[in-house]
Formats: sequence, C-alpha cells, structure tokens
Amino acid sequence: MSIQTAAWLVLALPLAGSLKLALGFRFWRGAMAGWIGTAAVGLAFVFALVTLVKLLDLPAEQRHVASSLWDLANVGGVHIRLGIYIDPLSTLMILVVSGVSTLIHLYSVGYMRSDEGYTRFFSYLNFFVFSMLLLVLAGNLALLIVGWAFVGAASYFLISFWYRRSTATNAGIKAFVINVIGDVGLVLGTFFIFRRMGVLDYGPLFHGVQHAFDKNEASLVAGMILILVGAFAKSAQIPFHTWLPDAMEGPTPVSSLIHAATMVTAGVYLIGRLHPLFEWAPTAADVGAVVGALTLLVAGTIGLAVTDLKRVIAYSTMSQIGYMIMGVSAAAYTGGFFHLTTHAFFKALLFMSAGSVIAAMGNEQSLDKISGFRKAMPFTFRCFLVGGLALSAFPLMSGFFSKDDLLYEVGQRGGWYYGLYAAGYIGSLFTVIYTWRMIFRTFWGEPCEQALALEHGHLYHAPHPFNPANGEVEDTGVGFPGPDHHIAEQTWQMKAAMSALALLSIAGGLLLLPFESLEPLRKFLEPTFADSIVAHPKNTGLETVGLVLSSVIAVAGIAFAYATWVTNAGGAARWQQRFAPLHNLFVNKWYFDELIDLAVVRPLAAFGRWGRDTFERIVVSGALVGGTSGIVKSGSAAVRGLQTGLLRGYAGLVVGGMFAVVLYFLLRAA
Amino acid sequence: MNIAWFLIVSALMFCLGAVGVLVRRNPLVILLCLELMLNAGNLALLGFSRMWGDGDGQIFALIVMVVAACEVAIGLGIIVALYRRRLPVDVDELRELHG
Amino acid sequence: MWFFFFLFSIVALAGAVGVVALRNPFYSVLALVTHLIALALLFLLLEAQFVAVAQIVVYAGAVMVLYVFVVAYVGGGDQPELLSRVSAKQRTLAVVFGLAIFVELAIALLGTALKAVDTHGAKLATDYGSPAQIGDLLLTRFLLPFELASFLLLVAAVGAVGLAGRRGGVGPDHEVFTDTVRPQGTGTMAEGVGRRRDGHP
Amino acid sequence: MTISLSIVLWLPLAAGIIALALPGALARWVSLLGAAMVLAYAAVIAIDYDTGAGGLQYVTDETWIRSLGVHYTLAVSGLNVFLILLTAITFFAAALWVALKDTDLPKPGLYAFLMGLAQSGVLGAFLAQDLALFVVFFDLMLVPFFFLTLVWGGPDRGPAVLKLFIYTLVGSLLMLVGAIATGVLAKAGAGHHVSFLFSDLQRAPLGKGSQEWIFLVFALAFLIKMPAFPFHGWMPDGYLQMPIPVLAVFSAVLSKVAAYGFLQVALPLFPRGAVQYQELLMLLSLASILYGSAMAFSTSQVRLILGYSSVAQLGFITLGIFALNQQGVDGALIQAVNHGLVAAPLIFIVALLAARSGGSEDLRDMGGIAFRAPILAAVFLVLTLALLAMPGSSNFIGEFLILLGAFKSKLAIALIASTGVGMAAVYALRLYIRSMHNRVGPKVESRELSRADGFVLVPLTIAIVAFALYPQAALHAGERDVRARLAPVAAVQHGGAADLAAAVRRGASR
Amino acid sequence: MTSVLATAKGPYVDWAALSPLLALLGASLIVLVAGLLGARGAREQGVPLLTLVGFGVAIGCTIWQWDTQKNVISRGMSIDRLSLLAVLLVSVAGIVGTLLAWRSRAAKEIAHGEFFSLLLVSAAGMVVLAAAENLITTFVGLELLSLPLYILCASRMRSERSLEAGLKYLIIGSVGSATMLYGFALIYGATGATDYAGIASAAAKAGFNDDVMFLTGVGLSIVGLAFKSSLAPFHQWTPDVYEGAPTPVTAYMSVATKVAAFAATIRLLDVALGGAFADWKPLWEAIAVASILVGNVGALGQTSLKRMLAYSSIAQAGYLLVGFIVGTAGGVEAVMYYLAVYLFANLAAFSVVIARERETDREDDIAALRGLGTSSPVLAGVMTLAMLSLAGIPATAGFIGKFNLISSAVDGGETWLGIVIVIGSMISLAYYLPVIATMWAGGDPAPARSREDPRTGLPVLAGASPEADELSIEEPLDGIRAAGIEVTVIAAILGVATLVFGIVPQPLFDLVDGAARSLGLS
Repeated sequence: MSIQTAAWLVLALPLAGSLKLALGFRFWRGAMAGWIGTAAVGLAFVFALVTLVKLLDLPAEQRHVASSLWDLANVGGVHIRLGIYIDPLSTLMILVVSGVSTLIHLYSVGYMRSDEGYTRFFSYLNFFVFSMLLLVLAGNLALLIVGWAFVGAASYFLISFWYRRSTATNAGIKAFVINVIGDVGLVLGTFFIFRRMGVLDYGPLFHGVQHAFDKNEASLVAGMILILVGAFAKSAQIPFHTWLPDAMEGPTPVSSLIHAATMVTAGVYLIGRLHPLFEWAPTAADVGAVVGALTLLVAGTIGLAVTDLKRVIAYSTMSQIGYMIMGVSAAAYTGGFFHLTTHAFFKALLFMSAGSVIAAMGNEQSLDKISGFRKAMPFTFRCFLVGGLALSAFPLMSGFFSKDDLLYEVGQRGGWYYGLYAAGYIGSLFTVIYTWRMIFRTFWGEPCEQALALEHGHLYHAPHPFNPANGEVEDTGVGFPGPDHHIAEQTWQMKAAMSALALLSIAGGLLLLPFESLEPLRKFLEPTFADSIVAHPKNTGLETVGLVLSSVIAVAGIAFAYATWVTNAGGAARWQQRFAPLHNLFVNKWYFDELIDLAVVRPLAAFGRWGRDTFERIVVSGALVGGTSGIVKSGSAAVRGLQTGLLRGYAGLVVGGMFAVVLYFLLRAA
Repeated sequence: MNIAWFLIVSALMFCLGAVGVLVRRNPLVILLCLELMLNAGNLALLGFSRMWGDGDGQIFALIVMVVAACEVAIGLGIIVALYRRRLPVDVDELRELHG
Repeated sequence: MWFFFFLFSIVALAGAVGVVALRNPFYSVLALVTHLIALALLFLLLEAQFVAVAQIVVYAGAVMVLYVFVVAYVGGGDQPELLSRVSAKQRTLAVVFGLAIFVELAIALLGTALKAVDTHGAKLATDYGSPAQIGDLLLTRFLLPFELASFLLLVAAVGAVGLAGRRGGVGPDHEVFTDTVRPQGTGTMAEGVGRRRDGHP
Repeated sequence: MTISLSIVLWLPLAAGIIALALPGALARWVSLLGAAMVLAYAAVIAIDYDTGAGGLQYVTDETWIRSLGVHYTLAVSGLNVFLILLTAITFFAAALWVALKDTDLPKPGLYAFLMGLAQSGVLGAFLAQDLALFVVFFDLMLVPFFFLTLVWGGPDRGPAVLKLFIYTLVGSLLMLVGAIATGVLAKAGAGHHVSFLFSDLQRAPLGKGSQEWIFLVFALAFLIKMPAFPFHGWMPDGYLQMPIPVLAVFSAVLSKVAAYGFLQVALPLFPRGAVQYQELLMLLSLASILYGSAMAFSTSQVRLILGYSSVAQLGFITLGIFALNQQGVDGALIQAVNHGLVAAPLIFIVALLAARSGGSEDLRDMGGIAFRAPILAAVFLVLTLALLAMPGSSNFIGEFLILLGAFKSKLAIALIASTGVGMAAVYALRLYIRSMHNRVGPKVESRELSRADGFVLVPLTIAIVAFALYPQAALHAGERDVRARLAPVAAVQHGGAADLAAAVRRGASR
Repeated sequence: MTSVLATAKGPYVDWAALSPLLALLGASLIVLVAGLLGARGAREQGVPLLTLVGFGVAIGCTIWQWDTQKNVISRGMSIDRLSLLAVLLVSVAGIVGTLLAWRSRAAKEIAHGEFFSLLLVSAAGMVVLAAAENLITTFVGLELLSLPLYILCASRMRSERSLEAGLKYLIIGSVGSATMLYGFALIYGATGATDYAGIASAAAKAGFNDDVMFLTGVGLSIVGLAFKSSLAPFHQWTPDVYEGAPTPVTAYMSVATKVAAFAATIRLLDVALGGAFADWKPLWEAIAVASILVGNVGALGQTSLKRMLAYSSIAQAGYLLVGFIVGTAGGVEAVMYYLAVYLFANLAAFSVVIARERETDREDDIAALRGLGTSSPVLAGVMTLAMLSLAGIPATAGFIGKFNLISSAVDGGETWLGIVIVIGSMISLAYYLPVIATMWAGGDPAPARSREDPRTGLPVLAGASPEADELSIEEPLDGIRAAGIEVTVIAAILGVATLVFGIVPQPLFDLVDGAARSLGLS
C-alpha cells in the first residue's frame, strides 16, 4: 500500500466510525458502540504507523508527499484541493493523535458506560479524531481551516455533551465562538498571504514566500499575526484562553483528549507547520513567543489559586501549551513538538486519574471537598503521581527532558530570548507547586466521606444527581451524566489505558535524550525543519545549567508544597493572607472574563438591544416607512378637506384655477 | 365705436357672472349668473365678428343661445325635482356628497 | 353712437349686478330680462340684427317666462337671511376673484398686438348680420353645428320632461304624489323610532 | 438534446391552473406533480448545461411586443443554471410539505394555482434575457405572494401584507422607469429601434449620467427585495405573517432574484454606475451584515432570527458582488445558492419547533427539544452549521471567496465584515441551543421527526452536504459568465476611457 | 332633415364617413320613440336591445370606415383614425353602460326610452367632440356630451344624492363651458377663424402664438378641457358626481367622457394651437403632476368604492396627460392605448360594484366586497384583475399601458414625468390593494340584501317612502336580489380582456397605430 493510501485511510477510518455510529445509533447501543469507535481509531493508529514506516523508507529530502482527491473550488485563481500533505511533522502528529485517542477511547468505554448518550459520545469522539487528523494532514491552508473549524465544532459538541446542563451549553457556545474568531483570524491571515502569492498549497507557499515578500514585510507580518490569533484561540493563549477552563464542563475523557492532549496543541502545530512564513516574518514570531511566555506565567499563577480539580489541570495545560507556543515561535521546533508529545502523554494521564477521582466523588470536583484518597484509590494515586512527576519535570521523567530541551533551544537564540528562557524556569516553579498542591490535597490528609466509603469498597452515589457547578438538580434522561460512575480501580479498560499512558509518561523521554547520538526525534523531524533559517549555536554549558536548574526547581517545589499543604496545616492560609491582593487576582483568573465581557459582549448586546428597541421603531419603521406614508396621509387629509361638498367652494377653486392659468399665460406672453 | 369697449363690457359681465356663482346660494340665481357668463361670451363673439366682419361669430352666438336655453331648461328641471323631493333649494344645504 | 353704447352697456351691467345682488330670485329674473334686452341693443350696435332679435324673442321672451314659472313654483328660495349667511369673508373673496379675473381679461383684451381691436371693425359686406347671411351660413358651413343644436334642444326637452315632469318608470302601481304632498320626515319606521332622515337621532 | 425553456417556465403555472379546477386533495397532488416535473426538468438542464462552453444556452427568442421592442427571450446561463435548480428544489419541497402535512389547507386549488404562478414568475425572472421581460417577471412574482399571505397568512396579516407588498413594489416600480429609460435611451435595436435585449443593451452602453441614476434605481429595487439595511422595514411583518411553505420559498428564492439582478442587470448594463457607487453599496452591505447579525441575536422570535440572518447573509452576497472582482462575484453567486438551500429547510424547522413547544415560535418557550428527537437535532445541527458558514460547508467556500474578493478591493471593509462571521456563529448557535438544548422548556414535549417531515427535510439536508463536498460544480458553471458580466466594469475600472462595447465583446468571446 | 338638405344648396356631405355618428343619433331617436311603447316588457327589454343595436351599428360603421381620413361638412369634423378610435371606445363603453343599466333603477325612474336615448346622444356628443375640427362644432359637441350626462346623473330622482350630483355637475359644468366659450371667443378674436386649420395658419401668419389675447384664449379653453377630463385643480366635481350618480352612468361617463375629452384636447391643442406648444406645455405638465398627486392622495382611505374610483380616475387622467404632453405621435398613441386599457379595467371594477350593490345592502361601500373571494370567486377575480390593472401590475393590460406611457415620456425627453407616474402608482397601491385584501382576506361576507333599513335594522314599508327607496340605490323594482346575469357576464368579459391584453398586447398596439396620423406630429 502506498503512503498516500495509508494516510487517507488514517483520515477515513475515524470518519467512517463516526458516521457508522451516527447513522446507526438505533442499532449500536451499549458497549458495542464504544468498541466500534475504539476500533476505528485503533486502526487509524495502525495505518499511521504504516505511514511512518513508508515515510522512513523515503530518502530524507523526499519526505514530503502531497496527494489530493478533487477540487473543492477552482475559480477566479482560487484553487482549493481536497488534498493532504505528509511529512515527518504531520506524521508525528497523526501518530500522537491517533495513539492517545485510542487509549482515551478505551478509557471512555469504561468511564462513560452508564451514560445515556453513549453512542452519541463515541460518534462525536470519532468525529473529533477525524477532524484533528484532517487538520494535521491538510495539504493547504483552506483545508487546514476546515479541519481547524471541525475540531472546534467537535470540541463544542463534546463540551456541551451534557446539553441539559446550562453550564455545559454556555461553555460550549463560549468555546465555539472564540474558536470561530480564531477561524476568522486564520482566514484573514490567509487572505493576506494569498493576495500576494495566489496559492494555498503548502509546497509552493513555503518555497515562494521568500520571493513574494520582503523579509518582515508589513503585510506578511499582519497576516501572520492574524494567523497567530487563530493559533491562540485554539491553543487557549492569552487573551483567547477563557474558554478552556469552562470547557471542563465536558466529560473528563473529552478534557483529557481534546483539551489536554490533542486539539489545544493545534496552535503549536500550526506555527510549526508554517514556520517558513513565520521565520520570514520574525516580528510575528516574536509576538507569538512573548504571548506564549505570558500565558505560561499567568496560567501558572492561576493554577496556584483555583480549587476545582479539573480546572487546575486545565490551567496547567494552558501554561504548558504556553511553553510550546513560545518554543515553536522562537524556532525551538524539536523541543516544542517533543514537549507536545510528552505533554500529551502525561496530561492525558493526569486527566484520566482526575476523572477516576471525580467519579469516586460523585462528580464533585472541588479540592476543598476532596481529600485523602491515597488508600482508597491506590492505582489512581500511582498514576496521578507519575503524571504529576512528569508534569513537574522531575528528573528522568519525560517532561523533564522535553521541557528542558525546549527551553534550551530557546536559550540558544541568545539575546532577549534569555528573558523567555528565564520566564520558562519561573513558570516551571509554579508548575511544580500547583501540581503538588493538587496531589497533596487530593490524596493526603483526612479521608473525606466518599474516600471512606470507597475504602469500605462501595462507590459513593449522590442521593439525587445535581450539577456541582451551579447546584441545580439534574434534568435526567439523555444529556446528563449517567447515574452510575466508574473508577479505574473497578474498570479494566480505564486501568489499561492509564497504565499505558503512565509507561509512556515515564519512558517518553527516550525519544530525545540530551546526548548528540540519542536524538531520534530531532533526526526524524529534520527534513521538515531543514529549511529553517534560524541558527541554533551549540552551547553545552547552557544545556547543563538547564538540566541542573530544573532538577533543583522540581525538588524544591515539591518540598515547598509538602511543607505548605501536608506538614503544617493552614500554611496555605497564611500565604494567602500575606499576598491577599495577588491571591484575589489569581482566584479571579486575572479578571479576563470580566474584561472580555465588558469590552465585547456588553457592547454587542447593547447594540442589538438598541437596534431592536430604538432603531427599528424610530428609523426603519418611523422615518422610512412612517415618514413617507405620513406625508402622503397628510396630503390626503388636505385634498379631502378641500372636498367640502360645498358647491360654491368648488366653483371658487375653478375660478381660482382659471385665474392662475390666465396669469401664467399673461406672464408667458409678457 | 371701438370694439375694445364692447370687449371690456363683456369681460365685466363675465366676471359679474362668476362672482354671482360664488356668492349666491339659490340654484335658480346661480343659473341666472351662468346665463350672464354665457352672454358675456356672446357679446365678445359678436364684437369679434364685427371686428373681422365675418359671420362665424354670429353663428357661434346663436348656437350659444341655444345651449344656454337648454342648460336653463335642464337646470330648472333638476331644481323642480329637488323641490319635489322637499330638498332645500340651496346649494349650501346640498352636502350629502363630500370628502 | 357713444351715447347709445354707454346707455345700453350701463343698463346691461346694472342688470347683471342686479342679478347677482338682488335677494329675491324673482327680482333677479327681472334684472336679467332687462340685462338681456340691453344686451340685444348692444348687439344691434354691432350690426348683428338677427342675433339681437333672436336674443329678445328666444331669450328675454321664452326662456325667461319659463324662469318666472319655476320661481313662482319653487318660491322665493333666497330668504334675506340666506344671502347674509354667505359670510362676508366669502363675499369679499368672491369679489376679489372677480376683479382679479377682470383685470386679467382686460389686460388680455387691451394688451393684444391686434390693431383691429381699436378700430370700428372691418369693412362690412352689405348683408352682414342679415337673416339671409345667417341662414346661408347655417345651411352650408355650419350645417353640422346647426343640426346638432337641434339635438341639444331635443335633449333639453327630454330632460326637462323626464326630471320635472311625470315620475318616470314607476308605473301605475305606485301613486306619484303621495310622497310629494306628505309632510317632510314621515314614512319610515326609522323615523317612527326617532331617527331623522339623515339617519342621525 | 433539445430543451425548450418555455416548458419549464410555464409548467408550474399550467399545473396550478389544472389544480385550480380540481377538488382539494387532488389539487395538492397535482401541484406536487407539477413541481416534481419542473424539478426533473431543471435537473436535466443543470446536468446537460455545457459548463465548458458557458454563455447562453437553450435560447428561446420570440418578439413579444413589437411596438415596444420587448422580446420573449429565455436562456440558461452559468449565472442562473443553479439558481433555477434551487428554485425547483425549494418549490418542490414546499409543495411536498403542503401535500404531506397541510392536508387541511383551505382553498387548496387556489393555493396551488398561486404557488404555480409564483414559481413561473421566479423562473421567468431568472430565465429572462430581455430587460423588460425581467422587470415584468420581477414584479409579477410578487403578486402571488401577496395573495398567499393574504389568504393563508398569520392572524394579523392584513396590514403586514400591505406593507410588504407596497414596500417591495415601490422598488419594482422605480425599476420599471429605469428599465424603460435604459431601453429607450439606448435605442440599441437594429436600425436604432428600441430593444430591451440584454445583448443589444450591452452593445450600446448609456452615458455616465443616465447610467448612474438608473443604476441607483435598480440598486434600490434590489436592495429592498433582498432586503438590505435600511430597507428591511417590511421583513419582520412579512416573515411573521407568511405561512410556512410560502415563507420558505420566499426567503429562499426571492431574495436571490435580487442578487441575480445585480449580476445580470446592474453590473453589465450600468458599469459606470456600479463603479461610481461601489463604496456606497459595500458600506450598505456591511451595515446589513453587522445590523442583521446584531438583530438576529437580540430577538427571540425564531422567524425573525432567520429573517435578520438572511439580511446579514444577503449583505455578504451584495458585498461579494460589489467587490467587483472575479472571486467576490463567484462567491456571491454560489452563496446565493447556498443560502437558498439552507434558508428553506430552516423555515420548515420553525414549524416543527413550534409544533413541539406548544405552538409558540418564541425561543423563550423552547429548550431541550433534542431530547427524544436525535434525527431532528442532527438535521437542524447540520443546517445551523451551514448557516454559520462552517468551514467545510459550501457556505464557507462562498463566504471565503466573498471576503477574499472584498479583501482585494476594499481591505478595511472586508476586515470589518469578517466580524459578521463571528456574529453569525453567535446567533446560529443561540438559535440551536436555546431551542434544542438546555433544560426542557415549560410547554415542550420532544418528538421525533414525522415521516412526512423527513421526506421534506432530509433530502434538502443531503443536498446541502453533497454540495459542501463538491461546490466546484456551481462555481465552474458560473465562472465564464461572471467574467463576461464583469468585463464592462473592469473596462471602466482600468481607464474608464476604454470602449465598453469592445470590452463586452472581449468578455463574451473569452 | 335629409329632404331639407336635398333642396338647400348644402355642402357635400360624406354620409359614409359620418355613418358612425348618424348611427348613434338615429338610434337615439328610435330608442326615444320605442320608449313610448305601451307594453312594459317592450319598454324595459326592447329599448336596451335597440340601444345595443345602435352602438353595434356605430361600431360596424367605424370598422367599415376604419381607413378613411377626411374632413366632412366643410371642415366641421375630421373623420380620421383618432376620431374613429374614439367612436370605437365610446361605443364599447356605451354597450357596457347599457348592459349595466339594463335593469337599473335609474333607467326605470326616468323611463327607459329617455334614459337610453340620452345615453346615445351623449355618445354622439362625444364623437362630435372627438372629431370636431371647428371651435363651434367643438362647443356644440361638448354640450351635446354634457347635457345628457347632467340629466343622467340626476336620473335617480328618488335619491337626493343623484339629484345633488346632477345639480352640482350642471352648475360646475356650465361654469366650465362658459369659461371655455370665452376662451374660444378670444381665440376667434385673435385669429378671426373658427376652424382649427384656419386658426393655426392665422396664428402662424400673424405670429400671434405669443399674443396676450390669443394665449388667454388658449388658457381659458385649457381650463374648460381640463375640467371635462376632470384634471386637478378642476377636478372637484368628479368625486361627488361619480358617487352620487347612478352607478351605470358613473361607469359609462368615467371612461367615455375621458376618451372624448382627451381626443378633443389632443386635436385642439396639437392641430389648432400647436404653434403655442412651448407656451402650453409647462402648464399641462403642472396640471398632470397636480392631478396625479391629488387623485392618488385623495383616493386613500375612501370607503365608498365609487368615490375611490373617482379619485383614481383623476389620477389616471393625469397619467394620460403625460402621453399627450410630450407631443409626439408615439405619445398620442400611448394615450389612446391607455384609454382602451383604462376602459376595460374601470368598467370591470364598476360592474362588480353594481353587482354588489344589487346583492348586498352595503351599497358601494368597500365592506360590500368582504368575503367575495369565497362567495363568488368570479366577481372577486374580475375586481382583482381590475385593481391590479389600474395599479399597473404586470400580466394586466394596465402594466403595458403604463409601460407605453412611460416609454413615450422618456422618448420625449420627459423622463421625470415617467417618474411622477411611477410615484403616483406607488401611492395608488395603498388604496387598490386594500380592496383586493377585503375580498380575499376572509372574514364574514357582507350580508345579502334585506328589506331592512341598514341604519336602524327595522323593516321599511316597501316603496312607501323615498327614504326607503334611497336605501336601495341599485335594487331593481321587481325585487330581483341577484347581480343579474348580464352584469356578471360583462364583468367576466372585461376582466378577461384586461388579462389577455396584458399578455398579448400587440393587437391593441395595432389598433391605436396611426392614431396621430392626421395631427401632423412627428
């Protein structure tokens, strides 16, 4: 089988699965649906491996293959093919996506078992995988945008999967709209490029850019910044990040797949994919880098303060993606995608573990309520531990190597990039602290009642299901979390998926060890980034400093967290009092929601109200319609007023008219 | 005797007739005023006929007389009918139709 | 000549004024008669003998008689207060209109470039205005108007008879004069329950 | 293959007349049969039309009124071929709806007749290749809607229908003067006789002054018919009062006639006017986009949401047309078809929603309808996504091209207009979620599509999806003719001195 | 009278050319005599039949003489395409009027003989007016047209409204004629000629086209003509008379008078006063605009259909003027075309009004049409077509007519007048459409005629009082409560004509082709 076929199959299988489940939703009920979905994605992963093999068969300089089925549009110079583009980068992505997805599907088979919308869930999930693969395989900007929007839609479907919950639907709208804004940015950016180059396909685009634009030319920069907007919106970078925490309204597997492992990293992929353009517009690239840095810091600080288990992980995701964005924008491609990969492993793992905990809590997510699950859920605890270690870049864990390589490559650029470098390490301190705060508060301390119940072997169930977010009683039937919950300890599918990811989180580092010869990933990605024009001078000293520094940070951070949340109770409270204003800032997530509400939502709503209540009535109906008809009506009144029925009056008008006519002629004659 | 004089007289008659139509409320009198206007026309016609020295004007005048007579006859007929229907013989009272 | 002109025209105008101003229609009719006679004389001054005669015979004679009868039948419609009820404003307005138009006409008549207006008129043929000439014209050049005029008279006759004469078409089953002699405002049950004929209580 | 356009043009009316004579149920089925035949015929045309060659095909050319130089000339061009198909589809759907669902419709014969007349009118407006004939059909197609609303409309239809009809006819009547002036002033016929044939008129362009005022007159007529801000005064009343199938046809097809008019009449005949007032028109369409969207997410009446959304959508179409370049116009053309395909089923959905929320068409009374109605939810979802021009839908291709065109001619306007896309997402999702999702509304009882509903909706949805997979079909068909229509404008833009007639010939021959 | 002429050394009389006129006049005499017949049946059925025959013969003669173009009786009249067209239209209107009046109360009250012979005479008067080539003939024609109409308007002697209408029409009409007469006098004075050709040549020779007296004469004549064709500001008699007069009469005169008046206007101003074109054109433009606005605006919100149609006829007259103003042959043809179209639509509307007057006791109130779409679709359809045609909606003859007028306006360089027409039509939608709406929008239909006084709901002593009779404007005495087959049929025919000529207009174009041939217009 040719590489193209393999790739197309990777794309086709999840779609097929999705359609099969969607159209056959009456027949594929129960576990069957789950297995179909999992199988579809699993096969996709297999074919992704095939693609990889085929790709490696090719000589390095030929490792970019384009293939297209038919023209979507070919008119007026706009040529949009339904085509894909296979090269190491996209191959890496399809591997990660399909691989992690398979595991998460497996996890969901168990986790969602008792949900009424089981079939729908897997149909959505498959559709998401298809969209994500389309995004990464797309062969031109237009198709990329399509995939881009599809994943947005899929994420919307899944966020508001429990559509009876107003919180869920609102979160869905928010996510979708912000994503659409991203899409628009992407489209407009594309226009800026297309207007000059007239092509959308990657190949010509990458080769042509240097002839079409001067380096750092304004219109190119503008275009790339607009494209960055797309990336930010999708990857939850400041200021387009507010949707991600709310997206946690979705079922936990969704959070782990879409909002941790895959979709949110699309921005990183985009920047990496378009790196020739970004490198030709350095200003835009720098903007990306700075925003990434900001995001990783801000998100880190918020992570320190929020008390919702899933939201903590969500903010950590934000900040980790901040690293990647910063990295790829600063031309730290390998590091960026390395971190992307490892992050996919351990963040998915963390979410799965959290999901298991939340299930045990009966959908309760607040850290204030959760505590002491160490004994109750040993397996989950271990997995959580592994994930936490990896996330906090504990030495020899996958996260350790990836983050380190990322920051190292950034540092290599020298100059003001050292600023970013520093920010990265400060951020990693936050990371460690909030990670372990989360772990300690969840598993240490006095076991809460749910934990105790579980220790005696039976799972806690809320007397009547309610939505913990706003406390409203669940509107039962389809579209709300099913009555039963499933935890890793009792469900082998979940267990399997989690163990696999745990292993990956530990061993993922092997992809790229900080030694010349042991860098398979860098080698693999070489062909894609061969045309990079950014120099990465070797700097062994910096590398060692980095390794040491991050080890120290990890250990110190864990120690601090232990001191604050385990040994002396109320330590956290003291810190809060000491930095009360900061704490408020963090708790309120730097007031981004409020700002956006004030700057965008309210004005639009006001405009709409004004139009409805004022403009329609006064101008459209009043002036345009009423005005004219008013004039006519008054004329009518005048005419009929003259029509008194008084005969002498008529005679008078006749005489008057006569007078006027004669006068006119007298004047003519004179 | 200049023709102009006759014409002026006819003009005066015409206007008097018009004024009459405007100020009188009795249809009978209004009919009389219409006679005045027509006669004014007649006088002018004859004046011009004299001026050009051809007969057209006179024929016209004769015809106008006939017309006037006919109008009177019909007008009177209507007035009588009105009276028989016990409607006021006063044009200001005839305002059933208006607006 | 001058004298006669002014005499006749003043009488004619006075008659006209009388028609307009006199309150009693009967007097108005008489005023019109005098006016018509004076007018006929003016016609004579214009050498239009035939027309003048016709004027007196047809008009001042026949038509006016008809008038007198109708006035007598209908009665003195204009009671004094009627005329006065034509508001002073209306009257002045009317007069102003009249004057304005007179001024216009005067300008038109005197302002014309036509020299002949200021003459006694053209040299006349011997039979000008004679019955012979009129008759000849009527039967030749103006045959058509002449014939049509006869139809006009027919129409007038038919109309007058139809309107003022018998109540047409109703047929014997319906006695004609019952409702003309019946005092006003009776007959319908509507009135029985206290509505006036205009339908408003 | 010989195709007589007169047949496809008059078939609906003929069916209507037959139905008029038949008893109730029969009448419905006859009109359905007629619509089906038209659909088949239109499909044949769409398939048989030689997109490679483009230009006018299957031309029917008769003299209609010799003394006025008016011709009865019909032809299919790349511009109208898919609009004709759209017309056939929507009218068929409407007829199906009536035949299957409104079985207790009073005066079905009259209804069928009027619908037939309406379809003939619309088809005529699309097919006419003679300016006067176009105007005739343009006005004529309104008349049946007047009666359809009058007899079968909502409770307080009286004033609404008058407003609608007067409002729209005001435009048409002004257009009449413009059209006549065009023909008479141009005297384009053989031997300088008056001729209203587009082909003749294009050969004899008018002077700048006349072009400008006539253009304005036509623009006004089209903008009112669309409707575009601020001439949408009739829209709320009209949308609220029209019976569902009528409204479906109305909002799907009639507005497109206006858009088509811009392409077929305004651009080729009055290029100077078009160039002169390009900014004005673009700004108006921009206003329509923003205002329509804003209104769409501030009202809770489902019909009005759709109404204002079509104001916004038509704004996009106009924007594309007055980008006055290939991409923009191509985009506008395909977007016209897309919007038609989406609008009609959405209107039908309104009825289904109302049937499930206790007869209310107010979002506040809805919610959670998706509960027991997965298929309905799915169909509605597809439509919603298409409405908000989800990338991957053919609407996206349309808006992509439109914005691209606008972008190339007036960057700032395009940037602002693009916010409309985001707003579209807001109102479309709001519509979907507030009705289908969230907690179950007070009077809501969730039911699945009936089989009849399915017969009407599912094919339309499939058509949308299919079109999304291969929009190139329509684009390709339109391309050559769009270029031809744009040629005069281009000539004006690049050195107005250029001889228009020559430019037209170039465009036609190209 | 023929014998008289035979003996006199009269002028050569072209009987053939005169035949249409003679047919009408002769018929009027015959009808008058027939009206004296004893038998009621003979009176009430035979007389209208004879009238129809008369009009029919007139039409026949017209067709026979279609291609003649000559002056008859020493330039008294000109029998040409214009006048023949007038004869045709007037006769058609006459036929319709006769059918509508067949069983009308008016005809009964003034006696059938009189009624129908007056109808015929007025038709003859119109023909004369349209054909007159001489001021005197014109004046006679005018009176011959008007006097019978005065009588006919008053012919419902039981009804106050009818009499009022008659008197108003008579008085205002006579003022108009007197004015016109004075104008004619001045023209004659200025040119010394009464025949059009003579006037034209004299004015041209003496360069009088800008002479004060001449122009004043023109002005006064214009006032008279404008008055007869009910143009603003000389329109005020129209609504009252149209409403008050018996509906068949209204129907007849609303179209026939216009035909004659416009033909006369065209002939007088283009042939005799053509030299002063530049002088009178602006005035006519003003009048046209005024009429279009006044008419359309006045018709808004009228509840009486007759009154509404009266105002609309003022507006239509304004439209017609446009075609005449531009002073081209095309314009004149457009006018005649539009007259024909207007004839169909207006008469159709009136016949429906009559039908409803007879069927319901809402008289001519718009309420009488409520629910007509259900109760009698044919009538409703006809009315709809009529309204659409008057409003100028496509697929009706009215649209083609307006199209024609506007294109002639544009052709004559008067595009703005075209726009005025259109603005008028826009306003007109606001009163034509509601009529349609009332018919089709459902609602309980107007109650059928009862012998109750609609003002009190109490039974009235049949025929015992004029008040009682007033309640039943168009009720036939023999108590028929139905529209009458002839009314329905003619309505249907007119409606169909409106539709057909909207779709296949060419025949009408061929008909009016060459209407301006003898006017010496370009």
